[in-house]
Amino acid sequence: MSVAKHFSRKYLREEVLPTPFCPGCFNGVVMNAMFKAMEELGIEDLRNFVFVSGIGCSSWIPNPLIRADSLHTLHGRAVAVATGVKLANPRLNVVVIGGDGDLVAIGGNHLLHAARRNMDLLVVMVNNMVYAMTRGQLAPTTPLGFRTATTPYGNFEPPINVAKLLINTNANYVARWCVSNFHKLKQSFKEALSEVSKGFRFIEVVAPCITYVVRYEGKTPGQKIKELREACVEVKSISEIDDVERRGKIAVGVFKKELKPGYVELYESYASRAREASQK
Amino acid sequence: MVRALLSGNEAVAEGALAAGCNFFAGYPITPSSEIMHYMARELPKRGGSFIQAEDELAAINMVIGASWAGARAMTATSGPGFSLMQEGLGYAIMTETPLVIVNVMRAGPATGQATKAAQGDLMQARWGRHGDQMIPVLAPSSPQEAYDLTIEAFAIAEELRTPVVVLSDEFIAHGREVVELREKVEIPSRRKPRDPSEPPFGSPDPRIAPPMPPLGEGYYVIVTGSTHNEYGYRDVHSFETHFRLVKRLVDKIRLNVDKLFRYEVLGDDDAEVAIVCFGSVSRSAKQALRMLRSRGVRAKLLRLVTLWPMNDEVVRRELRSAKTIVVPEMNLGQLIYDVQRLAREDSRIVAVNKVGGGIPIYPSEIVEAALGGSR
Amino acid sequence: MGCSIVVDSRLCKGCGICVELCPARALELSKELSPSGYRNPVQTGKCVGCRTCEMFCPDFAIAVVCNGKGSA
Amino acid sequence: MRSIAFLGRGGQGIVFAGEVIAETLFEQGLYVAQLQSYGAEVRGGSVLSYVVFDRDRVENPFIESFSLAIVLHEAGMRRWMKHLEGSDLVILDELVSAELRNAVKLPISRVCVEKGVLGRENVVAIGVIAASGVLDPSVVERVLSRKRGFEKNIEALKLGLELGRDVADRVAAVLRL
Repeated sequence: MSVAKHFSRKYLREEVLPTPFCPGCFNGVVMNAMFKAMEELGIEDLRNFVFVSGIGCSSWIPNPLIRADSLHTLHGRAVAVATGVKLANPRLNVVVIGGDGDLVAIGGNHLLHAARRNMDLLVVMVNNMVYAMTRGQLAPTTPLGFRTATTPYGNFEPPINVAKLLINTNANYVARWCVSNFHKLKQSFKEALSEVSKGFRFIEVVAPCITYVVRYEGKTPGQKIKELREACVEVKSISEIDDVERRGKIAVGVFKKELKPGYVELYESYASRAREASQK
Repeated sequence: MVRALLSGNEAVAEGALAAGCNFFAGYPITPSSEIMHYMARELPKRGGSFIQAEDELAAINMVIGASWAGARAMTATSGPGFSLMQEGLGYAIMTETPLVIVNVMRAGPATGQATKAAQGDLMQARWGRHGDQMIPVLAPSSPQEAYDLTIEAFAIAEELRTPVVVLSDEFIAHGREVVELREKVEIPSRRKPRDPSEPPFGSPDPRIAPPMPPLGEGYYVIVTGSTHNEYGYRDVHSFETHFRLVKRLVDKIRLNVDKLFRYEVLGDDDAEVAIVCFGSVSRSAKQALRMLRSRGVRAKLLRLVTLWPMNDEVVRRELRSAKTIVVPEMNLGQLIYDVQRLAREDSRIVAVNKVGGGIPIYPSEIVEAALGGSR
Repeated sequence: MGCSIVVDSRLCKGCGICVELCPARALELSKELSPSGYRNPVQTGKCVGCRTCEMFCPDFAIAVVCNGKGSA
Repeated sequence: MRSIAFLGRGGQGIVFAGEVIAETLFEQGLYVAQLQSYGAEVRGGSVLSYVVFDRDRVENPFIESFSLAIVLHEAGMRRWMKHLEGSDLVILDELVSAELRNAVKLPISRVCVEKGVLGRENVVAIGVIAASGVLDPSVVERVLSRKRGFEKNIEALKLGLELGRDVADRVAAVLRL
């Protein structure tokens, strides 16, 4: 009998393990949820997938860890590169994985416009609440009062609520889960990766940085997961989000789920109109 | 052969389409927008993709993504947008992504004069990225050349897996001239690795680009802008990996200089007066050359079509006999650095600089500079 | 019956998530260090096969084997 | 090598006139280069548009004077005074107050007002050039037929052909290759 291996390993490049992440880093848990979803969807290998990431800790998730084509791009530009990949070869499943600093600060414009276009991408935002790779500076998602390398007296800039922002765009799918909500998160991955899914799909995973958030708080990774289980409250409709957040909790759930035609479909019908117009 | 009356911008677009360009991403900017308009009209009906990006950062990165997905991809911009695209160009160099980028030069810095021609981006085209790098830069002097060199740029991009800059300017872009269009242009398709063991980021001969594995075909390619080994694995610590990679990327262009370097020489072999120029100014320079020779001056013109890499040997040889060298350029002096470096020590180098207001350098000004104070 | 837990000591970084989250309290961190210098989990109690440790192991280092079978 | 320039104010169709002339000469089998200079503003600024043509490829389109320049508004003159002074022949609309030794005045704008083709000064001026025979009027018509406002433009063209009769020889003399 061969030695049993963790279920994620079939999607990974053995030769680059162990991961480059800090002990206890939740990046690996996010990967587990995604791979579990893929496994349950019957996805055997990832040859039809392209993973695109930018710069930051979570941008190392696909490149080179995942056994698939992957583009590790410039800071903030993953969504733009992914857009190019998808338009040039719509057959590919294009998944962007990045952090909050990468996707929302330096890459915020691209994120917003990909959502506006309902671009056929799955964007996974691992929200670790700080810039971790550059040693713990303020991120646009850092909670008020947080001490970071650049807010040593406590953050006074109100954070952005990315998922809530994206609800009001053309995005087809917007969900937020905490890393502690493993099964729900996995379910979201299944929805966002299933064959019928299209358009812009956004999954935010609240996964505080183990080094610059969790350890600063004097907690262990396990304790943090238990704490998140309490702090993350599932809402059934977006009208409940504010209510939950006013109570100091993190609202999680599937905030938006539609099946509008994605950009690729819209472009194809536009192109056929163009062909008709030119034949006249 | 079809003959058409085209602006330089239209000629670039026609050249791109002839070369098989099937992806364009761009952001509106004067004086390059007509290239984008043309592609917006043509690509959807020809089965290609066109997208108006949210900014130039997005445009160049979309082009990079499309190129990896197998497209023949291009973007076009002008000064401010070219500045924003430097970041993406650096990434394209590091990842050996073929693409064509057209910069229609206008008077800068900053917003400068959006509708006025200039040649101030020469150094930026060569050196705009951080780190050690080299990419080919081609400079047309007419709509006909804008057409021909855009085709050429795609061929170079594909062969050497590199971004290629086409450096046009507002005069060429908005001027309309007669362009002879080719019936069919064959550009060899990209070489894929024989099997996954053939390294996509390494080559025993630095003059030959490694094969490029397309996405979605099971190569499981790892692309990164960080320092990587020949299989794409990141290595951000070792001296050997970094030096080997960056040296090869620069050598890939530098050692192909004979193949890449295009230039035009007119006039007398033993010229006393030489005019060195590139781009639209060459048109005035040619007339100036004729005017000088008709006055009995032994004169020649050296026009650089390829601005980078530079063939020092050729320039040195062509300037050997010249006692006076005139360098007309629509900037405050950029090409002149090459001339100063490569001319013989006792030659008199005269700059003719004029930029802004849409006023070209006229032949008489070049003639005057050539004769003024000559012994 | 019952399940057993297999730990890949090449990958485990001893973060302790599995130990803390195991509802059956079946795991403890070893006293000895692994070759890579971490305290790996060892099974000290009865595993109920809930696979929580597997799901939350950020280093893909743990596998739960029930009736000789790994996960799905 | 010969050249025709139009100068005027933004909104007068100066660039349009350059385009029509370039396309006409191109269809007559000549090599042409058409350039223009205008500001960022769409209307109101100074505009220059010119066409250089030759039997062979145009060596240099950056010229310092024109064979023929037509000035439809004073706004277009200021930046290009030296060019105009050095030109072989300048046709000024009679409302332009400037005096040049090489200029003749024609009532282009007045004809437009009187004959109800206001705003077609540019096409009337093309007609004036075509009266010399250097532009083939039937080719000009064909070029205009591909553009907007065809019927009014044809009217204007005819008015120009008539208006240009008196200067036809002088225009032909400066434009003949």
